[in-house]
Amino acid sequence: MAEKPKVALYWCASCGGCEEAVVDLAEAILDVVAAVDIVFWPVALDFKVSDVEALPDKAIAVSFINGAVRLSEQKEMVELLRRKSQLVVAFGSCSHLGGIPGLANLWDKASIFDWSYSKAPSMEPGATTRPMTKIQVPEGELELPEFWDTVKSLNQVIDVDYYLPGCPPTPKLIANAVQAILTGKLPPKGAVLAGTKALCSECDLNETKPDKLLIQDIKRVTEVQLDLKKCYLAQGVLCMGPVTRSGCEALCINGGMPCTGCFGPVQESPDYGGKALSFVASIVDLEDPARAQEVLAKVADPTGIFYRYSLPTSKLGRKKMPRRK
Amino acid sequence: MAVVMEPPKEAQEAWEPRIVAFFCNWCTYAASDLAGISRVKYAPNMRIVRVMCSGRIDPSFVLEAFRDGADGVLIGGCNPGDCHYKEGNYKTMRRAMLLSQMLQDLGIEKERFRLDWICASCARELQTTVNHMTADLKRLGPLNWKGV
Amino acid sequence: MNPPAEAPRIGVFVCDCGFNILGVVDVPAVVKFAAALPGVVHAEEYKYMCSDPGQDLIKKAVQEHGLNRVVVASCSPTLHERTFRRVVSEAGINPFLFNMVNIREGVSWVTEDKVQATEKAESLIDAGVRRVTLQEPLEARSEPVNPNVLVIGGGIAGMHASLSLANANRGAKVHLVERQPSIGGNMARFDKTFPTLDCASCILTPKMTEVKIHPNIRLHSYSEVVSVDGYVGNFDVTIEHKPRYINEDLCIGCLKCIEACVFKDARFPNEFDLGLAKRKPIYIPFPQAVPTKVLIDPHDCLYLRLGTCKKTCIDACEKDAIDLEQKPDRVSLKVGTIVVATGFKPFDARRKPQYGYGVLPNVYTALEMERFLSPTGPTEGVPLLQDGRKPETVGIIHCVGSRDKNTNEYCSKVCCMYSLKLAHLIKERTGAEVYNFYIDMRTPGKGYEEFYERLLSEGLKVIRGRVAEVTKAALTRAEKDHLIIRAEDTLAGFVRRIPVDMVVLAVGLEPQSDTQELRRMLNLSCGHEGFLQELHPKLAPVSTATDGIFIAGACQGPKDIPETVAQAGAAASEALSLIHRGVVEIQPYTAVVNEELCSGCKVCIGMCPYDAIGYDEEKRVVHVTEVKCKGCGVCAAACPTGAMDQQHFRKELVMAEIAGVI
Amino acid sequence: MTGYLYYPGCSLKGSGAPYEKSLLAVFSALGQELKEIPDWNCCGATAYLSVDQDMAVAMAARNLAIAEKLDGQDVVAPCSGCYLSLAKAKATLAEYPDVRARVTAALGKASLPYEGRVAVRHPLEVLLTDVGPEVLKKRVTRPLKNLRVAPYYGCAILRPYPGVPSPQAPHSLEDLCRVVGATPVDYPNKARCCGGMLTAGVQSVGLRLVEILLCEAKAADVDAVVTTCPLCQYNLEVYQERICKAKGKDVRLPILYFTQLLGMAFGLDDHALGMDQLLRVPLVAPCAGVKA
Repeated sequence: MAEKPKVALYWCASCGGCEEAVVDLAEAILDVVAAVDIVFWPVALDFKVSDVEALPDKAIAVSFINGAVRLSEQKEMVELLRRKSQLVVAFGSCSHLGGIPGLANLWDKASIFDWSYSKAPSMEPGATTRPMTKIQVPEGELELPEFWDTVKSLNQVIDVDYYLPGCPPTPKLIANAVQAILTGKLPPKGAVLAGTKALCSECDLNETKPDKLLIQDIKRVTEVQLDLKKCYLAQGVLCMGPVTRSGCEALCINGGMPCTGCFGPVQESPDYGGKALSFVASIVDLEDPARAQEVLAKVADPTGIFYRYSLPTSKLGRKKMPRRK
Repeated sequence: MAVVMEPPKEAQEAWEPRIVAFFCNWCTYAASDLAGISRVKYAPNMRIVRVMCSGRIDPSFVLEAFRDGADGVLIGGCNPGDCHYKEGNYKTMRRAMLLSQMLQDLGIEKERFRLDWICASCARELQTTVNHMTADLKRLGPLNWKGV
Repeated sequence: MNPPAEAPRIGVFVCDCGFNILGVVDVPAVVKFAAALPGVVHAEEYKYMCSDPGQDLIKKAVQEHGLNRVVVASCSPTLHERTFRRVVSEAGINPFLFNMVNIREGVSWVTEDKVQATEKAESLIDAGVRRVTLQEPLEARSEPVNPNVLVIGGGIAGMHASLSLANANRGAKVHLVERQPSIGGNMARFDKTFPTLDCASCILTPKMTEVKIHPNIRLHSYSEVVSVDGYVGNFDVTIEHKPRYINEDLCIGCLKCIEACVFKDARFPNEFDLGLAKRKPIYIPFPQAVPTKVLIDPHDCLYLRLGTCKKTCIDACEKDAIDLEQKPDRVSLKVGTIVVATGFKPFDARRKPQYGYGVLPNVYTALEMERFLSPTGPTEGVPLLQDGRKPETVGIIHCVGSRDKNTNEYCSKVCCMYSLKLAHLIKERTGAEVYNFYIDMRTPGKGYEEFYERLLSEGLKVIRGRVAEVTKAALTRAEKDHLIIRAEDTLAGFVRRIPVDMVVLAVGLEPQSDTQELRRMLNLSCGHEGFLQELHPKLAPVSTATDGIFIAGACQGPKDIPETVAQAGAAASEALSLIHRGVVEIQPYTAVVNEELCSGCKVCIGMCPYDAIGYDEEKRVVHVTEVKCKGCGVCAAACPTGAMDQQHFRKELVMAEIAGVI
Repeated sequence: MTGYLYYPGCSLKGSGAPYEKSLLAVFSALGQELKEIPDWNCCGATAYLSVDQDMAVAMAARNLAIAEKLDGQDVVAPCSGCYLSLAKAKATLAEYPDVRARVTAALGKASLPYEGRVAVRHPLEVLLTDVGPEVLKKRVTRPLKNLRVAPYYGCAILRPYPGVPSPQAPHSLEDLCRVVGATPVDYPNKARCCGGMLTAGVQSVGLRLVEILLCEAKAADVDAVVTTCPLCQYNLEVYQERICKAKGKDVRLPILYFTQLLGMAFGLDDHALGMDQLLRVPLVAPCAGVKA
């Protein structure tokens, strides 16, 4: 019997949701397990790093790596998996774009530690302990991975073959990806395994949109009784559909929530935040500066909203910290 | 790594801030021509990229300019109500409102990104705007995004 | 993306522009820099790129080096982009594979430091080369030019332009719109004109009649242009005919209705006479008015104001031309070109309170004096004091409101000359002693200085000094019951006090009060003083930044009648050249949508004030109606996925320029 | 702080005392606080400027700096000369960075930082704009019916730093006259020079200028001339006798401060208005007890 292709799954700076998504395949997971031989899946199976190191290079058919890269240890692991795998797939928004952890790029190590280990309300006042990468203890030397100032997406650390977008990727998308890999019917290297157009092309509510999509006010989801049969954007609720890649079949929108952009930008315009900001500011149809300022101020945190998943892979990538005195 | 070290003194003296200026063809670019015709001199730090309307300027262009090494970005457009295409500059105004907030969130000081309405006959205003911005940037020092 | 064109072979031509560029920018160094840029196979310098030899240089280089893209670094594209595009296309290259880098108005004329100027020029050329490398071939769209012309303003400028256009007999209509009841403008108010002392109406009335009877001119009197849309060659214009309460086709100007009016005496101020003479509610502005039709002022007429009147005017009218229920009516029409000739308004002398206008008796503005001197004016040509006596001494004050930091800094060009003319006429009609108070006697035109010499020989007294004040506080018996003009006589070196009977204020010229609305309607811009802005002060004085719209006369700045008529002719010929060509090239900067990427999100549709973008229900994508698109690019910037882009200003081109300039 | 900071200047403590008395009386009658600047110093007047510009500007600016230290918004300078010096100092410091550097350095040594926030204003303008004609009219208890008044502005509060609106054709005094029921006459020489220092230095010219103003007022058959400056008041009043003798013309006329005119209309006590310190007062019929 032909050897089953070996598959590895690993998680870096992630919330575990992508692991959940694999389990979400429900029964379909059985077909997958039947078809492949999972050789490394820390969250579910007890294989050790040494097992992976023992494999010859390129032994693994495909590694699904989720989570952003923020520690030196994660860098070592993904580099190991890269050496051992024919294909590496960036699984989910964090590895694809930097994801929610990527928002940490609005700070740096010093300010994060300063908050978490001193200023946070849960810390006693005056606490000054800090994690150390090396410490001598009677038993010997303990090590911790290095904590970087900047969170990176997977392709900023290793060469990535394909991207499975989404936070998390939808079970259907995962199944299709696995199928494509098994059958070898794959698009050219570097492709994002989802739609090529923006979400509006896939969303049923697009027909309800007036021809001139112009809004006079911005409302948060909690401030309005959304008509679920009509395009949310036309009702003044920020929906990132127009700027987000399709492929999720408008899962959130069918669940009554506007799209927040987890599938990331389409190929043509790599910087998601710049494009999102442009279209939102353009459709708020107000000419009086004071009124416009008042409404646009309701976009409480433009950087956070427009770069929710993609700050590390944006044009500027991170915040430039002010020089410390 | 994220803490940018102060460049040595003399390097700072030789350093000249670079301003990328997106000017709309009908008003601010015409003002720059008029400045030329009337020999109204201004700091050479500004480089003009001409577009047909200030509404053509995609915020991504501004992000691109900062990432590529600009120390300041200036958008010049017609006064509200004067746009050659009726209402292009209103979109510029709104985009600039959100963009200046985002740039400050990303650590880019307020003075580095300016939107100024400069009409076709306002050569003097263009001169003061460019000179003031250059002075501000000299005070702030290089942005040097590549070093971030 | 289109299939990649063959490898770029770029030629860069750097212009010295005499010393304009060479004087500040190290052109040889720039040429060396350009030659080393990727894609550049040929770079050279020449004294005047825009000259014929310069243009031939390009053509020769294209052949010799097999160039397929050209960059010219010289002056502003607004000046010579079209010239060089023609040269490039004659050399066999698509005119849009050409890029112009502004190193004159953009660098040499605005930079002192030579090193920094050269560095700036180099980085702009770097940007220009990177841009031209990615530019795609395009075809300028040509649109037919509607032969009809709209002329706004029926003064001497508007009339002359209309006649020149109509006489070209292109079978097209000239629509002349005048908001006053009669054409003639301010010139109709003058008695004589300098320096020849031609009687204004003698040279104006024939032209007015010619306009009235010309088959190719449709006169819209007592009307205003309400809206103008469209673009060069295809303007949609809406004109509103204000109600005269007279049916123009029936009224033959017999004026019987005026006599019959219930108001036996004329008691309402006549605007044409600046309120110095009176008229009835039903009136004609002045005897030679064209069209010779009466009109009724709704604020004065009893019936129109209060609804009760014997309406004797209707009975008196044999033609039954009076229609008191008349409403304003609007007419829409299509024209290809527009000539704006809306003239000027005089400076309001009340803004110089120290000259006592409107406070002291016998202080008049120059325009009011023109009416006094006019035979059809309130005093039939002989200026009189308020008590009916002829003035024995008259003071004319120059530069009222002009060359003055507190009001208008510019010189209004014509006041010295018309003040001399007024001085001559006043002396002739009243024998009065005339004093002209001037700062500099400006007599620049043909025959102007000779006119001044003649006036001096006739005994005109001129005092050089800005008048400080006109007061009636007499200090000596001689000054009693006189207006005393106090001025420092800078040639004699002491302050003079000249008692006079009458003062004439030579008020300067200002833009019309509604220039801002007119400007917005036509998409034009104004200079700092508020006059309409020409495309180029020297090379394109009657063109504007908006193709197809031309300006002539005082609306572009203060000028005398000869210069106004010259500009009117120029504007007419510019319009005619467009009409003759019959087609006009529209820059192919229109928006273009990539259907593989368009998600149908409709964000762009709302961006377009010209409704040039529509939604295709089946394909669920948007499409652009090229003829409606003006090429502003706003939709491209708003498109969330970059599906919409603007030809010749595509994302890659702008990004390339950014990379180049940094 | 609320209310206005008051810069008296030396005249109002000397020959201009009636101006100060009536000013304070009127402002307090209107409930407007007028707080004298503590430790104010001489404004330098015009004389000092010709000696040393920095010193002259610093002297005037010191008063402004004290006002700023008290966090005041407006400094009211009734005497036209002081108004001009303070306004000139403020403008010079705003326009000339080198002068500003030297003067602020000097003031800094006296721990008096100066940023140019405080405004220099004239009481006539304050009364007509901040208080306003309606409020003034309500306070008038004794309208000065058929009192004919010649409004005289002098020069310093008109140019180059206009203290009242429309400096080319001022009308504030006329407005004030109408508020108090008096009739302002058309007085063309209202902005002609009063002789200033020339009445002391070059008497032939100075007295001639005073004579022109008085004859003009006499010709207009007025009951009083109203002025805004202690020097103008002094010149127009003190030399009347000499001109009468020298020219054999009766040019005697009461010369009032506009604050006295207002005070009279408010029905305030004459002594409080310093009326008794004038050489002559207008015969105002209804108020008995006012000396001829």
